[in-house]
Amino acid sequence: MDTPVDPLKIADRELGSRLVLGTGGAPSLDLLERAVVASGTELVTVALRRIDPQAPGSVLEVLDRLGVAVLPNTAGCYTATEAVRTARLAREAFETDWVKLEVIGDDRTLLPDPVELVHAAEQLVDDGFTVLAYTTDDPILARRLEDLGCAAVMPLGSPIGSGMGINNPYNIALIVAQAAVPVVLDAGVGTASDAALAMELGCDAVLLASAVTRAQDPVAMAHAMRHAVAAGHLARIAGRIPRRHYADASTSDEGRPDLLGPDPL
Amino acid sequence: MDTPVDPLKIADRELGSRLVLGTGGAPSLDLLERAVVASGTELVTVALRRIDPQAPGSVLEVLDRLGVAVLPNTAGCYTATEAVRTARLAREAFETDWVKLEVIGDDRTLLPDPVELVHAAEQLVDDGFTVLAYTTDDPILARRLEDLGCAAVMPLGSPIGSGMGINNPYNIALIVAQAAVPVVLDAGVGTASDAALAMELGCDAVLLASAVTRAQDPVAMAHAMRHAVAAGHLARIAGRIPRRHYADASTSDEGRPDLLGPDPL
Amino acid sequence: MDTPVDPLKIADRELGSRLVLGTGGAPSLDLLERAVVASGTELVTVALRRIDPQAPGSVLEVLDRLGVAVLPNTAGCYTATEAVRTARLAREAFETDWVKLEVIGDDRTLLPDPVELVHAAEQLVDDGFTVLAYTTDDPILARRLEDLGCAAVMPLGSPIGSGMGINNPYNIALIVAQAAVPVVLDAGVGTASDAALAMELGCDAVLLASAVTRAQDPVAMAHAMRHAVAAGHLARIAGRIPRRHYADASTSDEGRPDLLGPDPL
Amino acid sequence: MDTPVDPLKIADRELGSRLVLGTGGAPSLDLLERAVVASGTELVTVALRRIDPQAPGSVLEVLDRLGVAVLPNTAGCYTATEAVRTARLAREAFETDWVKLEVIGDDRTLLPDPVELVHAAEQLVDDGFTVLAYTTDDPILARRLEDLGCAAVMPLGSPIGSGMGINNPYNIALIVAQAAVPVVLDAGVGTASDAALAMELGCDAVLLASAVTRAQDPVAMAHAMRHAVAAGHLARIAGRIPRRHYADASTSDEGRPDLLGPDPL
Amino acid sequence: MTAVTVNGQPEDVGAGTTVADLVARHRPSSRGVAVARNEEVVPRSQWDTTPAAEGDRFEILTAAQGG
Amino acid sequence: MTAVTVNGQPEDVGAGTTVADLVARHRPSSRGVAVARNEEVVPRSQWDTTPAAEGDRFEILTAAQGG
Amino acid sequence: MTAVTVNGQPEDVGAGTTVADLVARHRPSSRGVAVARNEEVVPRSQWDTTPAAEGDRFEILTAAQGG
Amino acid sequence: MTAVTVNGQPEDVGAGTTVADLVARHRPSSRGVAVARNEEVVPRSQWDTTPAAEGDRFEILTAAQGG
Repeated sequence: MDTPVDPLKIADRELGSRLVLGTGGAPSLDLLERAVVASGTELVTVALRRIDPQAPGSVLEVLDRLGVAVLPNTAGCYTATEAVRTARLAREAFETDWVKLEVIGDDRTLLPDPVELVHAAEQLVDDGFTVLAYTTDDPILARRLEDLGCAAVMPLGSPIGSGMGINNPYNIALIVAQAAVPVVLDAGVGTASDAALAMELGCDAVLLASAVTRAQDPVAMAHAMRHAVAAGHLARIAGRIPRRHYADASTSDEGRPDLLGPDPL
Repeated sequence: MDTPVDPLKIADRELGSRLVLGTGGAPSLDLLERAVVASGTELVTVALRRIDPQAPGSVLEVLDRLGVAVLPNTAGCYTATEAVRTARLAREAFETDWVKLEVIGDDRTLLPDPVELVHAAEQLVDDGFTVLAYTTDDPILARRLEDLGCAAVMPLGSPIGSGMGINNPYNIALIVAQAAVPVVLDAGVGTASDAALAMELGCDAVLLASAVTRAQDPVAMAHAMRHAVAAGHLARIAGRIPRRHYADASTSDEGRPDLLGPDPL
Repeated sequence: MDTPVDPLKIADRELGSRLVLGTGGAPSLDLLERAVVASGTELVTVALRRIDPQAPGSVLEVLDRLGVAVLPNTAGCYTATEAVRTARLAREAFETDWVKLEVIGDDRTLLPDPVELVHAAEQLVDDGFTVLAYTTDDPILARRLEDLGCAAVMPLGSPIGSGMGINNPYNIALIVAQAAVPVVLDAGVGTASDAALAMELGCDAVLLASAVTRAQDPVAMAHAMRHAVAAGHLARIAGRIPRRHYADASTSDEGRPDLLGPDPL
Repeated sequence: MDTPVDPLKIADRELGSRLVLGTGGAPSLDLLERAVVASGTELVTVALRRIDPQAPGSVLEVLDRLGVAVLPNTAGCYTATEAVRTARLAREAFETDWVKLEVIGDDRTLLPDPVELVHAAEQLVDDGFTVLAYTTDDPILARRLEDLGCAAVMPLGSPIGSGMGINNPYNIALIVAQAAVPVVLDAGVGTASDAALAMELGCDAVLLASAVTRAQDPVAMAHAMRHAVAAGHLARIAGRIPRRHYADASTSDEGRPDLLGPDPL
Repeated sequence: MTAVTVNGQPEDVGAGTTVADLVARHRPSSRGVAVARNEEVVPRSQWDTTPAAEGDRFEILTAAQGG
Repeated sequence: MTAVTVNGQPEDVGAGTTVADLVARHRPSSRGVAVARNEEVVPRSQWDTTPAAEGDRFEILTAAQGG
Repeated sequence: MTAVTVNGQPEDVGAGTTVADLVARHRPSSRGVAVARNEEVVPRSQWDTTPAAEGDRFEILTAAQGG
Repeated sequence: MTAVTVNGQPEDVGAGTTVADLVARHRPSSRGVAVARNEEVVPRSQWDTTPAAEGDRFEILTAAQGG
């Protein structure tokens, strides 16, 4: 049932999978490894944190072994200054100029701060980074990020880890309609149908972490998400039927037999 | 990416696919054949109509060739009498005692008539049929159909061919919670995420026709639906994360570096 | 701000208010009395129960004093037999042939049993009752109840006391579109916007109990519901603007000044 | 049925109505006048445009006659520069330092541009204006606008004139939860239940134009909106019942008679 | 004495007791009251003439709060 | 000749014509075919022995695409 | 004569024409009117003392319906 | 000895200690490691030649799970 899917192209890299997996929240490196494999992803996010002498094994070794690309994030940064510094350190650590730019404005909602985000994106683009910007579902902000050189815009469906799905599909569709760079739905996915919906709205990929890593069975959910992204992408390509207000018989009345007989007199 | 899915059991038959495909609306037998293959289905509905000397080929030949089982429907019947007669003729024609029982109350919405439906189901169960009952999303009616011996209850998501998806997920979840026989979401599916949602709600299978046969590219949509049903089923099994009102960081703050330095005096 | 609203006519009775209030769940007769007044209702439901020597005061005295009409219900009946007997006793007790017919199929959801409901309605109509039938949101069932002589059909928005609002607005709109008798949204209303929506969908009235009687401040909520029903009814009459996919400026660009001046060379 | 509602306070002005009416789109000054009266509003928006010698009468005369306050907007401005200049001209024209600040980023969606909006708000606050900022439903942006001194934040429900209602109630609730200044739902309201919902989410007021001015009967819809805002506000205050997954009987089973008699042997 | 059941409770009543007597015994006013005898309604007009017989099941009902 | 109705159309058939004959006349193969005579199914096993009688209404049915 | 632009249209005004004169020429009442000269607001208090100079761009604005 | 801060903890290092030395002290392999000195990145190519000075704040960072 493997489907040859048209590859996703971000900047100059082609990816065979339209699912980007975050590693946060996985209960163990072993489960993470199996989830990455089950998901089929080729691009996986990591954070940059102080070295921990106690840490048993390393997420980087797992990703190296699996041969998937690393996408460093700037999670936890509240200002453009911090985010830019974090991105530069990540470039040094992981030898990649790709970065998932995340500048948040609030520790309860982890929602992006649009003003700091724009400042950070400008600096990182100037500095030669390939910026994948985690953003709100604001179409004007998304366009601004694209205009200043981001390689992908990554609007949220709902807050990180909330599992609420896509709170405003209309805005996601607006972003898709106007974007010339890839649109990656990032944050909020709770279950498979959310990921499928994102792709049906025209997103080019889905980025998710908690939905898989915190599921009761992360490996089964990774598998589910692989199918869901393929399902939504194929459905978008296939061209769905319109919504109708009334029914439209799938069985024709043509040739329907008369099984009631003549009316009794 | 093929997943070994636990088989679906209806009455005493095991099915390797949880997608049941209706054949109505396909633009040609060739496209239908390719869509059936792409969908992976093992059970396909047909209607019973007057023989048509002009008909080029036959849907039955296609299904025979593909080795999928035939599920006759009673589409177009408004009364229990018609439906029972149609089921008996179908049993004779297709040598199966399985029937998708459909008794409608209205030609604009094609919604089931609960009273006639119950009467027809009683007679067909008595007559030895394996009855898969197309019904509304009314949990009390679904239980009554199960209690009188139906082998599966098939609540609608929304009217046939409408593509509105599942109008009342709450009722579908209630039906699933109480049913001891398989629940098949039947009618209303418009696109992949609808099918995934049905499975996430706990349905055992999805039956759809127009969503595939009337899509712009039926074969691609059949493929999408195969993925969607697998995605939703796996997600249900995997155990999704709860919906939260606030964010839940997928990246921990633990070990976050200080990149702002000391406050200037 | 009082609005002269076209009166509601059920059977041969005209009602100046389109809100029907249930009395169940009120914390005290005093609060109930004030809520009835605040709601502006002219029709109030009561149940029939064994006399209770300990009962402090009587709901009937309150309603008599306020001069509102009594609508007995058959709450708690699971069979047509019980419901018919209850209705006959209520007619004797309250000297009214009006009855809110309620035949439930399940004690967790309190959803109507369509088959028993139809049987009971037939008998009560034959017996000269003015039957207001509490029913599911099934349009075919609603039409059947109308056809057999019910004076009003009262589809539920969601289960009694659940406060979920209207789970399937599409079905309510279908019922309204086909009905020649008044349609009263009964059950499920949680807050004011639910009641307004019911009226916007074209319902002729709203019946609610818990939303008012179990609110933290029943009197304020009764007031809110009075406004909400008027709001929804007026909005339906006023003819709302269509939903558009894009914006439609409310401020015209015509005459917009040039405040940027000539482009600098 | 007039309800003494706690007044709305914006900056140092108390308003007896929680409905702010926009004047754009009214088919005639006469209908506008009657709609303003029916709505009960005390604050009405106007735009600033080149004088039109052909104009029959003036919106300002109407508002003067009705004694309602004027809230000038900066509709049509794409940059902070234009918006600030427009606000200064409006202050001169209408002798008010109140302004509805609107800086848009796109002529199809008329969505606010967050970056230009912040710049304009900073300048106008510095310049002594009482700024009511029309903004997206982004909670971080709303907080920033409040922090820099806006007197009210006015998040959109959906694009201006779209009538889609509130696309993301979750974000509106977040904005309300954190705001210390009044929150006015501005843009997108299509019908009465939308306005009621806005108030139930905790908004302090609703601003709408097209929903009334472009309704088939603007005066009736103005009346509907007056009720809707009161309904939603009262419901918020009254404290709605929680949503439950199952039913909660409004009629108690206590004292239910036995009307089936003893089981026959 | 005649043994009957009233609202699910056993009760002994004097010979010749009518429905009207029974109601009066339980309720000062008969406004809003209905009576079932062996699951069938006894119209108010027949209360005076309907005697309680051995083993009769009576339900004496009135309004309660209800949705 | 015997006048019958087949799928809503009048048709004259020779005396002694059976259901099996009728089906063969309309359809090369009988796979997937069912027959109703006066609204009641005629089991395949009785096709050879069921004659067409004057005024009979026959429905000869087979599979069509359906949802 | 002095050549200026008023609301996007060229207009010749006499020497010494003030903003107050300009407004009066286009509008009987000055209630609800604001004037921009070269994109900057001219306060009402300065209308009498602000002359129109060659090439000035004036915007004379008032209330219109708006959302 | 030179007093510096490493990942928020005070640490005394010998004179002439370089960033490379510091990293080696805390981590067997330098794969996936980045270093900030006083909030600015120290490129890997300069680790050998960048000495730790009194009061320097170092952050030695590597990959952690993150969304």
